[in-house]
Amino acid sequence: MTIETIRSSPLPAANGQAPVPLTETTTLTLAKAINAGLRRAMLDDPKVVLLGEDIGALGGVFRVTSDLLAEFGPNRVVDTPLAESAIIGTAVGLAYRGYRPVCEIQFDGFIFPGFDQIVSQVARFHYRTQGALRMPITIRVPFGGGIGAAEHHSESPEAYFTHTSGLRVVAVSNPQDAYSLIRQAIASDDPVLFFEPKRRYHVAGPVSPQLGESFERARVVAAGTDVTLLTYGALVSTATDAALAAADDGISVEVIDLRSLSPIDYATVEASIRKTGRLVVTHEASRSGGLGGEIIAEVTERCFDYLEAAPVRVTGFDIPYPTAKLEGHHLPDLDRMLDGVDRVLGRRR
Amino acid sequence: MTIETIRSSPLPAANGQAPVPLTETTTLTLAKAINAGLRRAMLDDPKVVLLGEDIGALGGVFRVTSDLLAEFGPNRVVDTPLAESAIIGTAVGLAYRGYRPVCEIQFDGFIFPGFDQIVSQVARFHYRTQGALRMPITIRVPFGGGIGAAEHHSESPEAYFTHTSGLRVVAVSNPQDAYSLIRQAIASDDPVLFFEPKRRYHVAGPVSPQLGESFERARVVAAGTDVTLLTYGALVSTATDAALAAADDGISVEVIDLRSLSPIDYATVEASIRKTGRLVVTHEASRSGGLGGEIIAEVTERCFDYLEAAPVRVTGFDIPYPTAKLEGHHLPDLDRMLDGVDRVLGRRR
Amino acid sequence: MNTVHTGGTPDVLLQLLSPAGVRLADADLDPWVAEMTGNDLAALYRDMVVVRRIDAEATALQRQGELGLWPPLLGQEAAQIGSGRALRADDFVFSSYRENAVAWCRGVAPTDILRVWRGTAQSGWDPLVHRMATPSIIIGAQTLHATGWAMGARFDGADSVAVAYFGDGATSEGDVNEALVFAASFQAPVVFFCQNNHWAISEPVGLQARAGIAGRAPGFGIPSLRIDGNDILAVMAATRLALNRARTGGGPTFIEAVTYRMGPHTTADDPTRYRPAAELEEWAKKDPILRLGRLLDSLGLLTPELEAETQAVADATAAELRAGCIGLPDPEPLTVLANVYATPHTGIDRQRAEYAAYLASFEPTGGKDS
Amino acid sequence: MNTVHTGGTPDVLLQLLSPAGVRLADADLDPWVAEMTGNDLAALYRDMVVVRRIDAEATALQRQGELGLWPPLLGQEAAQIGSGRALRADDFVFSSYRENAVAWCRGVAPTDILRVWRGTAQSGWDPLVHRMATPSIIIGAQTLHATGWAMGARFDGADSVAVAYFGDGATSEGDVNEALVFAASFQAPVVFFCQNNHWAISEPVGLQARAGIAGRAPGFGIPSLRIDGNDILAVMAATRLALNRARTGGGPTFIEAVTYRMGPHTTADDPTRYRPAAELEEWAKKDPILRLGRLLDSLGLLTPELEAETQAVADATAAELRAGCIGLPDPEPLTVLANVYATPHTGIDRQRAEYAAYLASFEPTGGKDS
Ligand SMILES: Cc1ncc(C[n+]2csc(CCOP(=O)(O)OP(=O)(O)O)c2C)c(N)n1
Ligand SMILES: Cc1ncc(C[n+]2csc(CCOP(=O)(O)OP(=O)(O)O)c2C)c(N)n1
Ligand SMILES: [Mg+2]
Ligand SMILES: [Mg+2]
Repeated sequence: MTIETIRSSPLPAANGQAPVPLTETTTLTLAKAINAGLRRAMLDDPKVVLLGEDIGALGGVFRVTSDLLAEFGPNRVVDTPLAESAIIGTAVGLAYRGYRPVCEIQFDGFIFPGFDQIVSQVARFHYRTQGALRMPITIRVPFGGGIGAAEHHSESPEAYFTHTSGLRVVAVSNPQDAYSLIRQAIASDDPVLFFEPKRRYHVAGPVSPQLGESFERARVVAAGTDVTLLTYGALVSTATDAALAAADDGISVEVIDLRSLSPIDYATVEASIRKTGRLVVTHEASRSGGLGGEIIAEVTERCFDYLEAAPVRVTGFDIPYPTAKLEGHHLPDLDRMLDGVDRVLGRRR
Repeated sequence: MTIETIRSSPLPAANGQAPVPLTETTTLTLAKAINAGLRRAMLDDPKVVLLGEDIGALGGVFRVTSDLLAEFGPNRVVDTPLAESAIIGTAVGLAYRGYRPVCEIQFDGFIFPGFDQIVSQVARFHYRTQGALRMPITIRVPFGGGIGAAEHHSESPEAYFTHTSGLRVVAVSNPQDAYSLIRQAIASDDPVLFFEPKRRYHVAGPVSPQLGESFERARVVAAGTDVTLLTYGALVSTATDAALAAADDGISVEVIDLRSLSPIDYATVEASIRKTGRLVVTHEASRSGGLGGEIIAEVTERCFDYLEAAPVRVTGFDIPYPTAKLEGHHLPDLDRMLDGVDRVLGRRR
Repeated sequence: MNTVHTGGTPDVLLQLLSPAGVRLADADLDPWVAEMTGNDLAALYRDMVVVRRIDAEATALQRQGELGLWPPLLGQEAAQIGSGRALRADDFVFSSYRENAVAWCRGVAPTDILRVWRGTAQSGWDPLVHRMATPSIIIGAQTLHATGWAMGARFDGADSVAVAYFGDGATSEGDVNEALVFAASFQAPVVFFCQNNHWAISEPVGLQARAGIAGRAPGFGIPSLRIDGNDILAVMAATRLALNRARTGGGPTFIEAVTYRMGPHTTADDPTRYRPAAELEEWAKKDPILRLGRLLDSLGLLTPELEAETQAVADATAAELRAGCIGLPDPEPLTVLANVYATPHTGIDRQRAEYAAYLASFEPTGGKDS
Repeated sequence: MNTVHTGGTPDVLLQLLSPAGVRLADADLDPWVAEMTGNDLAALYRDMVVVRRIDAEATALQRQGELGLWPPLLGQEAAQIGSGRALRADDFVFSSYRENAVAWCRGVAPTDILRVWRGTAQSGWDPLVHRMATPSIIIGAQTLHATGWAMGARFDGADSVAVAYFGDGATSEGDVNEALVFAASFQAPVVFFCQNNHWAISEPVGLQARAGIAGRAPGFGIPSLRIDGNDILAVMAATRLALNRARTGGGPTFIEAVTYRMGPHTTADDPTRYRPAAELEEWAKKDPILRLGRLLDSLGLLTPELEAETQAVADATAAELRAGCIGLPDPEPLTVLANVYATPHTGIDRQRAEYAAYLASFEPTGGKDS
């Protein structure tokens, strides 16, 4: 394991020019794809405003908002004081006025000072007002580990939000989804927590300007018949590798990228499990109370008679996110996924 | 459904006299039992201090800290300014100095402004410092609904904390446990979220001065052979009623009061399920991401071959806590528990 | 403008009306109430009497079990009516739970104010219709909403103003302080209207703010005014002054209205456990309604007609309130699962269908008891 | 005492040493450095040179891939050494991530400071041994810890003081403001030491605090001082003054040390994207080490011996740091699951056993690659 640093690779400098809008399929990094999606949304709707720390001149610590200040000005790209509760709370006020705020939380671990405003305000206003008030707020959160960072920079807090009724939760895994789903999130009249896999920010892929299918739909990344391997975010790539490795061993693994973590596309999940009878769920977040348990409970309820073995979880441990030199043990990797596949097949332990 | 108000029944006025320490089994309300437990802990250890809003002269809005200010003075019973993050954050500083702070959060819904300090600080310092620093902090939270209250006064946020590694989470259901477990929580060198079922505050029961068995142990409230009904907090009483009603129908229900929500006493749970083969979990919190899913996933993994049917959840809906006139629909009641029992027995739907 | 404190702790308490009802001069505030007629004064008087009556009737309804809880505003009528009546229709109020008189000023029907406390709804009115947000129970949260709204008003080039109402206790919450930071940074057109009613449930204001409430804002770059909150003329003048600053690009202003919570925190509270009786007596002498009454009297305006008419409006409002309250329909069972999302959602849709089926299973015996 | 501002926005910047190294008089601050000898000054000089060298070496180690990240303190040496050296052993420091020179003052071995940034531990040292808390990465959180510790000191009747270090950006966080509220209410013996280094990553201080940082505290009832943070004598005097107030029951004090972050926010940052080059040049002229050097020189104390000795200490420390860093052992795999709780815990114990078994399953082939 080597220590990667955040932005250890040199980043393209801001060129000060407005990028051309995406009109045809182009190869973009995941970070640039979100940038393109934000830009498209801002061009389409003057009520879309960005709020966050360092998102202006710097373009965000991950450069996801690069060049947008220059193009849209300080009333649309708002560098805020250093206070997360206020970032979310003022977004609520802006939504009261008809805006569609997009908040950037600098790193996953810094969302908690804003937790009260998210859980007690953003998530509830539509219900509270019997539909009179909408909260079309998108909260962007770079999440997950594997970048060798210091504490609070590698977390996976998604389960706190999937347990919070009134929120939608999305996690993207590739540039195309990053582009399409950020646009859908912003267009949604419901609040959306939008999780971006920070260790995949600089991985490039083709991006078409299409909006694509609804962000509520899971995506079957690789079809298979023996085991269903369910995941989201950065681990989709690892899971796909695991499926290839398993194939060498004669095991056919179906990999599903959930994309929407709340609600979950159980139609797609169920169809897969009816076929395979075996489920492995993998995520970076801690096991207890993580999304894996919820999915397994629901799948057990829906597909009990189809299950040939107890579903298996391959997750981070029930520990605070560990120090960089230990994160390789905490994070599910290819070996641990294969171990999970073996276990659900009764081949091990 | 009638509206009960918070403290609709007259409360005993502060008598200004120090209560005699509990020396023999006495009948106390749940609120008074916690009061007696706090008092015992404060007498035993001068480093135990209470922090919270209105806990001094008023004795807390539920009078759980009644008379303690008069007995222990303002350096032990600290009425704080109105700021939950500071209540938790100053408790961390006190723990750094060797104190054992007991924080009162006035109502469940007001814990979120303190969430960051709980999740990012209290829960992590022991791990962060490789054991050098202990956080023997108890955070008392009156929780749950059924009291006809306004928003933010009836919530069940426990799953946010059971997903947070480094915390212990306890929920009590009766005066004896309230007394014994608050003492154990305060004596614990780990931080403990201590959930008090506010709608049971005024229900009385016998309390012996014993510490009792470890708060990590679940309690079999009623033995049974057909179905295991798992719960905690205020619903233990409803579940016990449901078991009685089921017995009339010839169904033998084993009721388990978890007491510790993190960690969970799976030894006791497993033993029950190996016997019954059928599990119903019930809690007031929303279903998705609630404790029920976690328990079902774990039980499925541990007892797959013993399960005769898919475990069933009887929980609050995936909604923000509703208005008082609708809470009767949201909260699991005897009928919905029996419906769950029927479902797990395949008698219905 | 001397009365706007840009630094230090203002210890002057601005007044335009003494407790005895004598009109006092203040060069900065006077212009803002200069054009008030006797009719205007009478209208304010009527407002205050009516909202006090609403308050008493709601308290009675709670005692009779018709409401779950009620947070009385007794004693704070001038602070709320004086400020509420200073607003323009296009301004937007973000309040706490106690601002029932402000809701009255915003045209909310009294019965609608009760919905929350009867438990039939979580928002008594449509916030966009009355341009008053659903009152915030989470202390201080609404000050950020007001600030965000005001930032939007500035982005839009509008001259509408957001007004955030909150209590003395709220000033301790992080959110309120963050709101001051943001409002100052973005020069947002927001008025922070703090009713210092001396208590946060059982905690005296001195526990929250050692240096005085109005002294806090200048350190954030926000000018503040400390006014006698039981003096409706001072309240109205100060609010108009602050609104005007905001409308004309002057940014945020902080107003501390020094008043007193003469009742319990809520109907569930027992202030005798913590509050000296003498303090209440002292403040009873500074009653805001008596005070305006005395001014009206000295002007010969407190006529039997005005008294009678005011009484009639109060009686009618109370009767309407009582009937409205008792007549409030219970929400339909399935609304418990409605409006969680603005757009269709597979998770909630399924739970709704399941619960509908469950309820239907009781149908033969007349539905689930609820 | 004129220099302690109890209200308003202090715009005076207190100094004892001009950028040219000329000793200036200040009646309030002078007594606190009156007894300093030439040796004392030389020691401070040495401290500053050494910590700057540590900083440079750590930056180099990061560039060479030996550290994941490094937050340089370049330019803030006087603020940190001047305050750190004013503390008593029994005081307790609660800092942010940039206070490496304060850790040096608390006796933390330089290599231990690097542990966090090399990723071998989340706390580089035992906080109870050095009486310096694990630095807080969550901005502002530590100010509440300091306040709580200080409340405890007051409850205990001790005369130890808590010192909270934080940046200009941190003043916007709710936690920092709540800390001011609590510290004022409980008259806690805590010193709030804010290094205003003009930037919070890419955001200039004006975005965070429109009225100036030191102007904030008086509104909370906390006196404040605004000092030249690149003037080590002013820093030391002000810190001693504040510590003394706290020790003698005077309660909290707020110090704004006006300084400048001459480097990037961290080694991952590129300040050319947002910071005017001229600003940096301007501040280079106010360099804290040059300044004390000039004073020493004018006193005839900047001898070749001192220079040589200082250089030798710096070289030795840098060499020790480099060797120590590279030699830091990787943590044992199973420590990933250690110390989550202080007492046995069935959940984590099971995961630990399972993971041990999993790792053991790789044994024949030499263990899991890690
Ligand atoms: C975040 C939060 N914490 C605690 C409470 C409980 N609570 C309700 S009202 C109140 C006191 C508020 O005092 P103040 O701000 O002075 O307003 P007032 O009630 O006097 O109008 C408290 C502590 C709450 N509603 N929200
Ligand atoms: C709660 C939280 N939000 C955001 C961050 C990301 N962050 C790290 S340092 C920093 C700027 C801090 O500025 P300042 O307080 O002035 O301290 P300085 O870095 O200048 O020493 C930010 C935004 C964080 N660590 N914690
Ligand atoms: Mg108050
Ligand atoms: Mg800074």
